[in-house]
Amino acid sequence: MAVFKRTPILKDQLTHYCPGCGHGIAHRLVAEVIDELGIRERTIGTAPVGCAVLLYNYFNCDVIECAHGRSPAVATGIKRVQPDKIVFTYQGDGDLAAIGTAETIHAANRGENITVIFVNNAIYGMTGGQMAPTTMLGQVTTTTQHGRGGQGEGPPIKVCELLSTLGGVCYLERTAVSTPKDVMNAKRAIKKAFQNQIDGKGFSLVEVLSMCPTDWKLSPAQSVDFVNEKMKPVFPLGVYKDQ
Amino acid sequence: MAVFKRTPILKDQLTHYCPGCGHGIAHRLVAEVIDELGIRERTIGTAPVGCAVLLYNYFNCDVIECAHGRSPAVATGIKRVQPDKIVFTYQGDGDLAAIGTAETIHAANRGENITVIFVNNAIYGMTGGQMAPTTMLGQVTTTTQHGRGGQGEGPPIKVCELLSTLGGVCYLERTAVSTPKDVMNAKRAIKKAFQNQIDGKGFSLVEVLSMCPTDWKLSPAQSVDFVNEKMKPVFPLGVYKDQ
Amino acid sequence: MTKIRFETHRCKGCGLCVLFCPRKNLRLSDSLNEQGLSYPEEIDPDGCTGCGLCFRMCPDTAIEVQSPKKDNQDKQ
Amino acid sequence: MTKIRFETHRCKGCGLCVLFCPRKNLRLSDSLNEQGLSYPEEIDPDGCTGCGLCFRMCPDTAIEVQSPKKDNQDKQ
Amino acid sequence: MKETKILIAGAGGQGVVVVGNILSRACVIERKNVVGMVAYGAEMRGGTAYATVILSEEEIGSPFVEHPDMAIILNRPSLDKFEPDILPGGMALLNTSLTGSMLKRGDLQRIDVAATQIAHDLGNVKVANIVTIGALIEHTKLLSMASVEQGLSDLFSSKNPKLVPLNIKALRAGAEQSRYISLRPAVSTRS
Amino acid sequence: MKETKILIAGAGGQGVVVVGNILSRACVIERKNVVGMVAYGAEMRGGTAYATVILSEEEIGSPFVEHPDMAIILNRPSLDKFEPDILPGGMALLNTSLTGSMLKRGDLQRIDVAATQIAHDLGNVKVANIVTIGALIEHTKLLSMASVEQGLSDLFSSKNPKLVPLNIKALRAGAEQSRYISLRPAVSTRS
Amino acid sequence: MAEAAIQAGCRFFAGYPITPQNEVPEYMSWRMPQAGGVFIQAESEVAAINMIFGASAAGARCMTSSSSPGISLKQEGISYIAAAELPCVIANMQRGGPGLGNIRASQGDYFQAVKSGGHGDYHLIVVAPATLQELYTLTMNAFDWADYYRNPVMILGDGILGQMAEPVEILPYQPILEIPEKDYILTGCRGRLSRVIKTLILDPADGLVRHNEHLQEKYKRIESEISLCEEYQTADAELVVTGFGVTGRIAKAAVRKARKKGLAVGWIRPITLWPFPKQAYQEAVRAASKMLVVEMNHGQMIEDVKLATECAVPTEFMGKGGGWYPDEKSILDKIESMIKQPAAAAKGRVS
Amino acid sequence: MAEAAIQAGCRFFAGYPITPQNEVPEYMSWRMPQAGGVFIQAESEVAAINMIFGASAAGARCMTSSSSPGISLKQEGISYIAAAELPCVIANMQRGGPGLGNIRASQGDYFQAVKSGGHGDYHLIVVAPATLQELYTLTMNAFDWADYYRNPVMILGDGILGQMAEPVEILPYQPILEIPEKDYILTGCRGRLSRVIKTLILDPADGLVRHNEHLQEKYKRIESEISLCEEYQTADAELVVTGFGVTGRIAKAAVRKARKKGLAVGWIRPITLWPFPKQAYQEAVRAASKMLVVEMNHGQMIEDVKLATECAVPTEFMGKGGGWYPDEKSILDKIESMIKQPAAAAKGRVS
Ligand SMILES: Cc1ncc(C[n+]2csc(CCOP(=O)(O)OP(=O)(O)O)c2C)c(N)n1
Ligand SMILES: Cc1ncc(C[n+]2csc(CCOP(=O)(O)OP(=O)(O)O)c2C)c(N)n1
Ligand code: SF4
Ligand code: SF4
Ligand code: SF4
Ligand code: SF4
Ligand code: SF4
Ligand code: SF4
Ligand SMILES: [Mg+2]
Ligand SMILES: [Mg+2]
Repeated sequence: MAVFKRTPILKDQLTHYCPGCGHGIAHRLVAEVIDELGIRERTIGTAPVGCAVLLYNYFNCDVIECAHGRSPAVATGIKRVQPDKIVFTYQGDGDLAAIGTAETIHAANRGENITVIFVNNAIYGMTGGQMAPTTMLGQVTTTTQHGRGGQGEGPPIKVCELLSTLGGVCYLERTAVSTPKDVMNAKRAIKKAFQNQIDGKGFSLVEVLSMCPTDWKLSPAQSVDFVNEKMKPVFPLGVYKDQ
Repeated sequence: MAVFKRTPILKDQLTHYCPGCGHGIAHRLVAEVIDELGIRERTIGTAPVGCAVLLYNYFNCDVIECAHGRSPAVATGIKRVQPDKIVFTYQGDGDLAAIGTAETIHAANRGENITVIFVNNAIYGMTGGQMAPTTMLGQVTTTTQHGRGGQGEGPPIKVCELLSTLGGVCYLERTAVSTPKDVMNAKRAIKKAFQNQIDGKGFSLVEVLSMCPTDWKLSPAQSVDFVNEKMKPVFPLGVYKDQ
Repeated sequence: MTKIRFETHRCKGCGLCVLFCPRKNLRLSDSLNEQGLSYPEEIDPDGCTGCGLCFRMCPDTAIEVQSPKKDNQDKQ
Repeated sequence: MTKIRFETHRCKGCGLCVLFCPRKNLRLSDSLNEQGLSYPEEIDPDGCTGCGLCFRMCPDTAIEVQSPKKDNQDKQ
Repeated sequence: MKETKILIAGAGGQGVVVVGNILSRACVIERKNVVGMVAYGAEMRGGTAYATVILSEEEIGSPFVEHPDMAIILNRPSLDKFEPDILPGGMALLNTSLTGSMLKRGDLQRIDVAATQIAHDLGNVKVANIVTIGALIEHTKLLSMASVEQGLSDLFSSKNPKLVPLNIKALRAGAEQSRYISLRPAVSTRS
Repeated sequence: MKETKILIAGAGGQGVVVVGNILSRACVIERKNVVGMVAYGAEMRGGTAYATVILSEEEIGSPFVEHPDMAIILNRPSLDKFEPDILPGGMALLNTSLTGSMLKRGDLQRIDVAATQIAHDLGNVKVANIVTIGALIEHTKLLSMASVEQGLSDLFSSKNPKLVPLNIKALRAGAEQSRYISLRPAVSTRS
Repeated sequence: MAEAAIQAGCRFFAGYPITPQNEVPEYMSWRMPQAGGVFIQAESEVAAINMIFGASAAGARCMTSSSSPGISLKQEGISYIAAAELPCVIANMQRGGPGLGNIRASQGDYFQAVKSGGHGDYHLIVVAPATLQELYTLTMNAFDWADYYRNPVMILGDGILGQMAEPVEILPYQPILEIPEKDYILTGCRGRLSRVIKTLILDPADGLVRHNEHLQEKYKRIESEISLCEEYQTADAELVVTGFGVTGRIAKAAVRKARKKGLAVGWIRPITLWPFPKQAYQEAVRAASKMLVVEMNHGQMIEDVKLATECAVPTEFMGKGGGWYPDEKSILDKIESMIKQPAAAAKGRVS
Repeated sequence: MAEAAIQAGCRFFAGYPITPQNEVPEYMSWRMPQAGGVFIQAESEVAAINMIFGASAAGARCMTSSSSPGISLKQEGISYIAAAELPCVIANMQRGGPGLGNIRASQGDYFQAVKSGGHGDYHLIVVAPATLQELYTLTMNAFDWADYYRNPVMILGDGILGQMAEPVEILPYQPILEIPEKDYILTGCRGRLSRVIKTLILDPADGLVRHNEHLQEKYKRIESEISLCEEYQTADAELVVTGFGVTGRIAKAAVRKARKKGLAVGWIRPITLWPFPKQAYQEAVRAASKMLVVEMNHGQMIEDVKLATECAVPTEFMGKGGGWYPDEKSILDKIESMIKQPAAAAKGRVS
């Protein structure tokens, strides 16, 4: 008989996330994967600066909180010193694709044997809804009040496509948590990204399209639609690299 | 009757470059293009931190010297304030693709209407021959004394390929200055990159594969062979984007 | 036998479980939990198939499902 | 009439002009310029076709060529 | 009244900042000196949020409020957190829908209003914060209800004028459906 | 001799650092105190490069050399730049291939050596710097030629042992083909 | 602040979000285009400060804003801007540090702002407003100072300034200085010689030494020309209390209460932190025999107070970092205890 | 320095090339793998310092090295490392500033190193070697201090140290402190509770205040336990000359000459800049009636000298930035002129 319940690595702790926030689902998936792979006791995670900064309150494993955008560099430092440990970063779109652009690209290109969970909610959640590098054209944010694109902001950056040109990268997949099927698929991808690290294959990144009802100023249900109808066409799901 | 001689924008000033250095050729091409387009008096260039830091000693136009890697951000500031001016950056591979990665990618993605001349000599010239992001696998530098790749440095980053995934980019071409034909072609590409800016088309970048005999520890003649035989297969010449 | 249990104190009332229940067997309560939020309740106590979709979509692991189906824990 | 002129004080002796002259009409001098470097000289004063390749490859604009051919200045 | 310090506390998203903002605007309308302040939790999300307002006839020194004269408490965790800070003999306004109506201290005066329930009945739990303003003003007469309505309209009409009527309704409901409970101050009984 | 300060100047790439390095090594072999220093131009490329060496029997204070007792000058721009700095009555060693043999000052002693020409004849202009060392040591006896040869071999054998013989040859050629020219110090004639 | 900047002619803003100052870029993002200016949300604080470098070189009045960790990232750029003598305004709404810290009120970045957090010898003009009204006015002045002296100006706020709401009287912009024409900006070299803006100074050999001397002369001039502070009853004070920004404001309330109690206490609040208003302190210690410095950090401005007074009187410190703030009462208590105890060897040298 | 680091057990180095310290990463790049350690040429100084953050959290003795502009870029990271109390060694081979400046010898980053160039209240342990031998030894000590106090240590070199060649006696590494086991590092939580390294401190409300108090207590302890300086004939000196790093060394030569001339001159060279060896100065001014501070900048350490001595004696400054360096003769001249003129009101308070 199947039981669906909170996996042990997730502490019995209420999260600080808003109702309907995709971070909660992404957390669960990462936690389940770690538990299923039996690697909790040799896993070291990084917390980003972003809504997930308090990640260590929810995961029962070693965690280091990094300066905004620098998780890949910090993870590099850890993994090189302890190659037998499983090191993952968990980063938002501002963290990974704006201030952390250089660290992301170079860690990826070096082929650091780490796993990156990239939660793309097309917005700066924690700071209250400013434009992110992945904000879509026309999307209204507190810093693009007439919609992105009108004042030379350029189009959204597509991280998987960008990184796919780098020789050092092993595995890239874009997933979502906006339907049950997507959630299952995201879990498969995350598991693969961790397995790659266990197998010593190098840099793996799973992008997760995720809801931010609060800063999108939508209800949770509308947020799910937003991901499915607005984000997926711009950020097509799928495998971008798998070597 | 054709005359081949130094174009007026190039001051009659001996450069500090080493014998056989590709920067000299790249300088001449940029200078000729500016003169031919008649835009000297409305051009503002940026000098990088790299061997070309003294660029303003050679170009008779307004120039600003930027912090290492930040030329695209500085150029953004200038161009947004004075959209009628022609703004170009001139950057090395360390400047553009290592410390300046984020500035490069985001200026490109915003589609800043500027022209970037990217001199890729697969090495840090100015600081004495350390590995650059574009150093090739196996290439010996002062920081990869057994050749790049052995210690988790990853493969060379291919800037045109990387930027080609960004929506905001208008034009990308990789050229070289290691044969007379390449030189002519590089000039055509540079001219186009400036013309795009004049036409308001947005971000254009011309990569120039270039010789660094000193830090490669090769003669000028050998350096030309190095570009043609070693670099071109890794960095294929051609147009990567043209919209 | 299928059994669904809500940890209502964890629930934030987002309604995603309601939205995704393929049997449309959930609704948000009229009463509020300690946080002042509605939480899900079953409409028909026998209507649940134990598919686990509500669990899967819940951002707050506020639902536990015992399902008659195959393997446990949504494993892959 | 083709005429080639060297600004020997600018020359750094890299030899790229010699390397790329299609007529193999250049060589590096035995004497040295102020910087202590060899500079190019013509082997056969009439051998130059004015193709401009030496100019094009010279990193130091130390060569001027007057060519009988088409347009001036290598323009595109 | 020379200086009155008010604290508004609740969960992020309950609109404590809006309460502070409306009270501040009403002060300006009445030409009182005022300093409002907001404190968020982690950069922005989650945790307890609170705002403070100091109104005074004189120049205001510290903008910080450590011991408020009165506190509007929107949920349970805020009550736990801030009850001890209220000035002896001060006042607690409780959103009893979420706080219950238990105070640990006996020296406080109390205003009870089931703000979330009232707001829910008005069709939008988000206006619970406005309900509490109505209750506060009704029982303290700190400011005139007219200035508060004016402040509220000013605020919302710049953002979303459609929201004004609902909020005015909430304000009035708060005034009507709240209860003032004066406990004989524990401290003074003993002294 | 209590403290001798030597300057070596030339174009980037002429190997001034190597000269300083070899002299320093020779000092260490002879158990003299020594501080060497290098100055590059813009971060690394172009411009005039120079190195300095201070040798002394005592503890060395400042590592900077402002007025060298002797200067090895490898090209014209360096001569222009550094001639005025040499200590009154000091010595200039000129690579006459590139500097010519004109000094502006009359108070200096001079060693002339056509180092670049000699190096060219030996098959590699790059060893011109080593030629000048030979000349310096020959005429000043600052250090023993043996220690210098030792220092030179130590340096190159760690880098590229194949280069040792050519460099030793250059050293000796410098010793042989140089000329010491003592001008009566201009200053002292007048006094 | 944002509106004051626009009133003062600021037409270029580049910033990266960070609490507590997000309102600034948010406001700028819709107001700037209306005003015919440019708003850019940069990819990082490093990019933002370098966009400012460019915009200033192109002649615009320009501004960036951030909070502590973001300001640390700007240090290289700030050193470059100071070296190149480009005008700009930089706001630091300080939060609790070090590290990510928290977002409470703090004054932990005094040293960074005043003693140069970047490399090399340079100075920012640093102002510390205590009320929103002052923030408004000083922001306008900042643009004038920046252009007049060709120097970056930092507005060092206490974080809470960004969280406070106070009525502000919106005054129209009135230049306080006559700004010379910007004959150094890059506009293309039509009809003139080409210009270069650079900070690498190689020629002549002592070029950078001379450039430093030039900068130092300018700094001396600024020191002699700007110095703002607010004083209260220092003339006959036995004890002078001092603090900057909001701390100063709280201290003043305590000092006023002390005066009501009949204690001979005075108060100074420096408004410019660099140049530091030394003279006010020197004059104060002629009468006073003790000083008390209150800061929301672990003792930073106190060094400048001691240096200004040449350690003439015993100077005590009250303060903590990380979000602590002083309340009127504890300052008052401290004042009372200090007044009670006699000054060790008043006016002489004391350790 | 690089070899000393490896001898001391440094097994992780991340850096980005910059003159004048390129020899360090170059040396590390081949030596580190031999020693079983990790060398990474980072994509920038920002990445490098954050790699150090990670490597230190993972328990390695680790180091990064750069020069002025690069150190400015590391300020955010340094503040984080200090806040998280992670040990590491950071070398700054200073060059001429501000901006890109030049690559000559400089001491322009004293304030940045000592007064915290990053945000918030924190301290680095800062050492300033004057000879290559001392650089070698202090590098080894630095790793011990870092681990022992869980604090970053900065080696503040004068740039020239990187360009100098001097014989160095290669001594084997001898730990100077007993390092407690690192019970905070992240190794995966096998057999123990999970650990967190963080610098955002929200709970309890005054958590960050307490963390700051904890840090300050640690700093006090360090101040009481470390303090290094070299002194020469201060006991009977009328004038005490002081300077750090290479400047100190030059000043000493001048002071020795002055003594030979019979002048009552003494000399102090602080080796630790933080903690500053206050006591040595306090003792020196018991006898001396004047001080002279020599720096290769426009007056930075002089503030700490004055604060240490409570401005007890007139203190003059000699120095410039941008590549200037003092020569023995000019210091000697200055000494002679200072000795000639009588101390204004010796020992009393002087302005
Ligand atoms: C150096 C620095 N710059 C800016 C910030 C402020 N900041 C905190 S979180 C954040 C962005 C968060 O957005 P994202 O990474 O997309 O995460 P999300 O909250 O959306 O999950 C920013 C800009 C900071 N803490 N440090
Ligand atoms: C912040 C900072 N980091 C590092 C340096 C040192 N630096 C100067 S040039 C350079 C790299 C030059 O390489 P590249 O950009 O490829 O230009 P090239 O010299 O090869 O043309 C570096 C690392 C610096 N000046 N500033
Ligand atoms: S702001 Fe957005 S991302 Fe952050 S917790 Fe709320 S819903 Fe989630
Ligand atoms: S080092 Fe290389 S890139 Fe630099 S000037 Fe010399 S040859 Fe050119
Ligand atoms: S398990 Fe499936 S059927 Fe049962 S309540 Fe959940 S979603 Fe509905
Ligand atoms: S999905 Fe979870 S949090 Fe949302 S309403 Fe259902 S049980 Fe509550
Ligand atoms: S112009 Fe052509 S033919 Fe004449 S020398 Fe140059 S390369 Fe040779
Ligand atoms: S190519 Fe130019 S620099 Fe090179 S040898 Fe010929 S003339 Fe001289
Ligand atoms: Mg996001
Ligand atoms: Mg390069």
